[in-house]
Amino acid sequence: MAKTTTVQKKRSMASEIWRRLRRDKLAMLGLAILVILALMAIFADVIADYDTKVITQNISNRLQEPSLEHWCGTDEFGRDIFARLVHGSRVSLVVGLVSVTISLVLGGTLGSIAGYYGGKVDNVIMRIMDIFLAVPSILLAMTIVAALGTSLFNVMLAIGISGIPGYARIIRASVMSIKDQEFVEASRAIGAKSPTTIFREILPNCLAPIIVQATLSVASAILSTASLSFIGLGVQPPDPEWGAMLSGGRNYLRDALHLTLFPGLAIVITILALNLLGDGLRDALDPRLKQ
Amino acid sequence: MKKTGKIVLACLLAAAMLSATACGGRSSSTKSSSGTHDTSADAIIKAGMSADISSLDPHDHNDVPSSYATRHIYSNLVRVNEENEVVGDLAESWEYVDDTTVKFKLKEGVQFSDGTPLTSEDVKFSLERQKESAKVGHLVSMIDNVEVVDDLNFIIHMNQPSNTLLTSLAHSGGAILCKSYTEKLEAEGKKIADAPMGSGPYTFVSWQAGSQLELKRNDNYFDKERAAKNGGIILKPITEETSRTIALENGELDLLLNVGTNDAQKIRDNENLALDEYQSSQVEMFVMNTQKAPFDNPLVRQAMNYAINKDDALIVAVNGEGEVVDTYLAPGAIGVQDTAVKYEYNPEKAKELLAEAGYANGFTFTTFLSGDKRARAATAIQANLQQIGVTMKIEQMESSTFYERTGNGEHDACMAGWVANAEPDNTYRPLFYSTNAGAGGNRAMYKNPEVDALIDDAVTNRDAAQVEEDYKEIQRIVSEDAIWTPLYSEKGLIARNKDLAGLEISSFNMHVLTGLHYEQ
Amino acid sequence: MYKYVLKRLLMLIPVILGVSFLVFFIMSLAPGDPARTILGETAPIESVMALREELGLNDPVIVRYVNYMADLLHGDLGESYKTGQPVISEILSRFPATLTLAFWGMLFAVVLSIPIGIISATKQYSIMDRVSMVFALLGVATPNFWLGLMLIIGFSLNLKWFPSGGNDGWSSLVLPVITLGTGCMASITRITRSSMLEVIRQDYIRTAKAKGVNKKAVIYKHALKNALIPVVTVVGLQFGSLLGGAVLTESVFSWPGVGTFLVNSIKAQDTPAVLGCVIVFCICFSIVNLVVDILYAYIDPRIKSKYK
Amino acid sequence: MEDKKYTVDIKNLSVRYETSDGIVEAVNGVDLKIERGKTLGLVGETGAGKTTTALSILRLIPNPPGKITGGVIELQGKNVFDYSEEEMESIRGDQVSMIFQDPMTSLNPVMTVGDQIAEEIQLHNKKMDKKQALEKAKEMLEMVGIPGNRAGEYPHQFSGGMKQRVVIAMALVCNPDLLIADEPTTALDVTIQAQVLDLMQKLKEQYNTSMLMITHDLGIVAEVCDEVSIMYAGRVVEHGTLEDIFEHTSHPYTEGLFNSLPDIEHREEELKPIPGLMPDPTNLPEGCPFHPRCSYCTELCKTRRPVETRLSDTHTVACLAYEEGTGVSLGGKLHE
Repeated sequence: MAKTTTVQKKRSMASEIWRRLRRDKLAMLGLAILVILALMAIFADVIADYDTKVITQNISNRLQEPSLEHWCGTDEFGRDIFARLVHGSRVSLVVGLVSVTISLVLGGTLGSIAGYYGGKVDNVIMRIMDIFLAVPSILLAMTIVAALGTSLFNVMLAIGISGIPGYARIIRASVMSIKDQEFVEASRAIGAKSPTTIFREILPNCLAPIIVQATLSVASAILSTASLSFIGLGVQPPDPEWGAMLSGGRNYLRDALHLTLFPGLAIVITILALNLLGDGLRDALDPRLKQ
Repeated sequence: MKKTGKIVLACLLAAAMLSATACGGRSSSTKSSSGTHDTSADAIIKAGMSADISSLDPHDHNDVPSSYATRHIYSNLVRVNEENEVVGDLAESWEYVDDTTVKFKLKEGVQFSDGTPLTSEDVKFSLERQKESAKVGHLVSMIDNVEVVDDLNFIIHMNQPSNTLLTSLAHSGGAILCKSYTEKLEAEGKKIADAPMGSGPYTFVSWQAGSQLELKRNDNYFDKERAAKNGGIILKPITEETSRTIALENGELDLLLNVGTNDAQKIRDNENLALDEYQSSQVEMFVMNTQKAPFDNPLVRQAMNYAINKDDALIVAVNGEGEVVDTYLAPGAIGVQDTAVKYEYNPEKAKELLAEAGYANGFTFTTFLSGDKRARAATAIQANLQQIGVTMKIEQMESSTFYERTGNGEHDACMAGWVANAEPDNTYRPLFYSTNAGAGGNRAMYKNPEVDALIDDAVTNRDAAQVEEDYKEIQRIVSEDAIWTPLYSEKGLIARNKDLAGLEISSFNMHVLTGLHYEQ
Repeated sequence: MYKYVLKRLLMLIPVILGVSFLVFFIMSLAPGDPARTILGETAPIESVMALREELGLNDPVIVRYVNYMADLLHGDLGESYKTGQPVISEILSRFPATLTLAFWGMLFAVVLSIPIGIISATKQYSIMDRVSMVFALLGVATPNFWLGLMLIIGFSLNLKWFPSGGNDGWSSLVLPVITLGTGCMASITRITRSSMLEVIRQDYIRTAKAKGVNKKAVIYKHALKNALIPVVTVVGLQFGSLLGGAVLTESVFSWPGVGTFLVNSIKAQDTPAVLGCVIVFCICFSIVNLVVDILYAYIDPRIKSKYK
Repeated sequence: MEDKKYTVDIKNLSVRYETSDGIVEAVNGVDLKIERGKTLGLVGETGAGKTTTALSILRLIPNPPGKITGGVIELQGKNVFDYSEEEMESIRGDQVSMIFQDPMTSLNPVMTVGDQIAEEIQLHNKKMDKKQALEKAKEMLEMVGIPGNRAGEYPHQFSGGMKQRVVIAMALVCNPDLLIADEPTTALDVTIQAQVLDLMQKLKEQYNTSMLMITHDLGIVAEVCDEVSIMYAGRVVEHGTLEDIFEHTSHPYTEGLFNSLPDIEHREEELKPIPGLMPDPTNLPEGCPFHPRCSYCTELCKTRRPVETRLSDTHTVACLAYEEGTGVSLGGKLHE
């Protein structure tokens, strides 16, 4: 008997995206790595106690090669590098998430206001954004950190601020494109005040580009933090941030390569994972691109 | 299968790339350019430095890298020889007419490299120009005026008696410029920093900022015995320690004026290279703020001296390349006296003193510091103090923030260091004089009128023996008060090709490069 | 066309004013006294005070900003606190080094990543596509300063093929260019690939095939020219991040460029020098964007006709 | 040897697309012949497999998803599938060329119109250099009613209609034996439509080209075509001359197509559109593919697949009503 239903069952949006994402093996690899990292960050204290393993140092076994006892060897203070990497993951993920939230919230609000009201407001905001964009983001972050001092929060603030233009532009573009569609007129017609219109109607619709941008900018935030620490303007000792560890090992390159190798690898793997997931999300959220 | 193949491929590629560099890292080869060298007197010697030159105008800089350049282009009235004594350079002789007037006689027939004869007018012009300089003017603040008697004789009148005159004239800021040349250049709106010309053993060839400075031998140099034994010098700033050492090993450089402490051993092991070690005038110390509890109590400060194991700090900070010190000045510094009280590493005694001072179960305080080397030393101290129940928090900050906050006395304690120059007063006064508390350099915020009197006497009293007594007394008082814990003095290290000879080493980094040449 | 170029250049003025205000304001917030930072620890307090006076640091921020802007309008970037030399000469003496590095870095990235992008687009899901995408991702993920260090160990330290630092001759250019180039290779490969995939699906490609144009010509003659348009934008944008990346690459290879000078100036709180560098970076960045837009017109006739 | 009567002869062609959502049976056994100089109309709703059939002639089916699973296409007596890729390239544009639906996107935006035509000329006659090719291109443009001096302009400087003329010029410049037109005028407005159709007709006669006109507009078929094939769900359900199809409509689907056309004379008559939608190509209905939407549908139609029965030497139909002993009747309304 011929099947009667000709129209496909309507799957909810989210499960559809998840189904498409699941088929992309590399994206799944990325997600798996990120889950491990998140677990490492959350249970860092369980894996290696902060005070005894990460901070205190014993000069006797400094610069030891990777061994069974110290999987990644020890640094110039004799501290276990693996323990520091684990706690470093907490620093990196926190920096990544907080700075992205700062950029998203500030950039998003500016972008949606500029997009929604258009005209002079839009022009002013966008010109300010151009000024921010004219300065390469690492330079902007460097000046902010040099000004406010090199605490972890300042680093997050600096990277967050330098990320604002990116979000402002994306959200402004999505808001502009969605603004003239009917359902926005409709909600305004029933007397909804503009801000609520913006948030309730428009933002959910530009979720796709935001998610992709957020994943990729967590990656660039971690990279910027590491870069700042590398030139001595980032996170200060004894906080175990990967970039600072890498910079610390710089002078021991020749006889203790593991001091720079493992933090570098940690950065590469995290950013690779974030990018794989970001690309996967981009394809899943925008089926037109995927063949 | 096709999909999983993708993942395997990705990991393989990443591993391959990393293993290429990783295994490369294991075998550090000792091959370097041993070959024969240009032993002629015209060989160009290439020297590596850790920092860039800031300016070629002797009155516009006060840093070591720039003075390597200006010292070899210009000459001074007097210089400090290898035995740290002040001897004549342009000056033939001098005598103290009274406490505030000194008569000088210049050597005959001295010319600038462009042939202009060097006269008292040039000396007067140079010293007056130095007085206006913000960077090195303070060195000659005691000179009131320079009276020119004739071409070769002049008299320096001082506004107050000061023993620091001669050592200040030996400072890089005391370089003698050619008056006519300088005025002509500045009339054309140019700066002498762009085209320096002096009476020193070398003449200026070229300078690409950040890349290299080139000097050529001055065949017209007045002092024949100290004339350059090489054709010229090239100074190359390479900030990255590893790259600088590799450049020496590859033969790109003949000499390293600054050596990374981690690479010292590598150079010793390399049979083509040689490592010269000398006592430097640098000292590193843990400074306690004597105005703030708990360090206002001398017993607590003494306890710190007993609790800190200076050897730990030495190994961690500079890989053991140096010596622990008890004196408040570096062993290589002029004016050092060994009358300081010795505090051996004795945690038990430290605990007793803490109990006596009422801190039986310890206390918590914060140490400010700037720079990785001091951060490493601080973490060593942090661990030592942990054993006697004292918790030390570390706050590392940018150098500018460090100077401001320690200048205002916000710190409980801080890590600091000092490089002494030829004049002892330039060390004792900023570090111990009460008016210099805070921003002046006295980070211990130490106010002791008796020490102030001794410092003032040492700079005015003409009797050298009494001056030495004054400095001995100061060392004893401050070390008894234990306002610091002196940690270590970093060994002076110079690396060179083993066949390179003739380097004249000075303990306060004023090395003379004229004698450098290859023997074979 | 010239009217458009002029307008774009005039648009630069507000950007420079905005940037200089932004950076000046941020730098003035910084604690500490530049005079002390420059003279160092051992300088006595009198000379620190004297330098403060000479540099005008005791005046209020607004006065200093107005003086600075007055000079700026005459094209004078003021003098560096640290060296006393005019900032413009400090930058110009270092600028060629950064420019060479940025130019070869970008060329290296473009010459490698565009073909990879094309091949991986035309042979989708093939091995080549996989390898190039993984290679691109590794490029993005590897921090360029770490890559620089690894290259130094591998090629300079052990194999002795290239010097490990400094700027003398070709051989010292190779490692820094590879370090700088890989950073932006990834995004160029990615944009080339997605743009090619987009263009290949267009109708005019099918028309070309229907005309009997052979496989190669369809890709390189018809598809590539259309696909280049978004690629050119990304290359323009990448140049901005390249200047930022140069800062790190220069510090690893002791490359005497504006990047190292800027990092040292920021640490020494040498405000005029920092401002000078940032302004020069902005000008380069805007000029590059302008060149990109002009390139647009040559690649895409639809835009050129708008300006006629 | 088959006589050279037919420019193209398609026998039992079937094509499928393997996509992630399932196998799409686009074409299931299509037979199609076009005599030299004649025009065949290929009519059907979107998704009936018209374009796929056309693309198969030029072997332009994109083959990660698409796959030709059977049948033969003979051009000048030789099966297209036996040609090598190089040979195929020399045929495309020379012996067979194609016009696509949307003129706005059919021309390369970054190449001048003249160059795009000249490129084809040079491809198919090697001895001609660029200048000569450009001259010929200008001539061709004049023939399609576009001033020759506009050869140096870019596609975006032409209107929709003008662009379609350029496409036509490009298709006919090497005077192919077969011209395939995939809904050439759908994207144009009515007045321009008529001009383009007249132009195609004129050029066809002048070069004695046979044409395959793909459309869903029966008006165009009536005006331009000599014979018509009605396609439904990847199969030809009725084929015949204009007169067979318009006067003696036999297949219920064809009848449904006519009923859904407004008729000028009987304005008040109510339109009778065909109920339902095109079947889902990934699981085609059993038996006669049209049965779910056929008003004469019987139980037999749901199970037995109709075979092509010949009504006259030019008219064939695939419906059980015309097969012996099926007991299916169309209530006398259609020609039985």
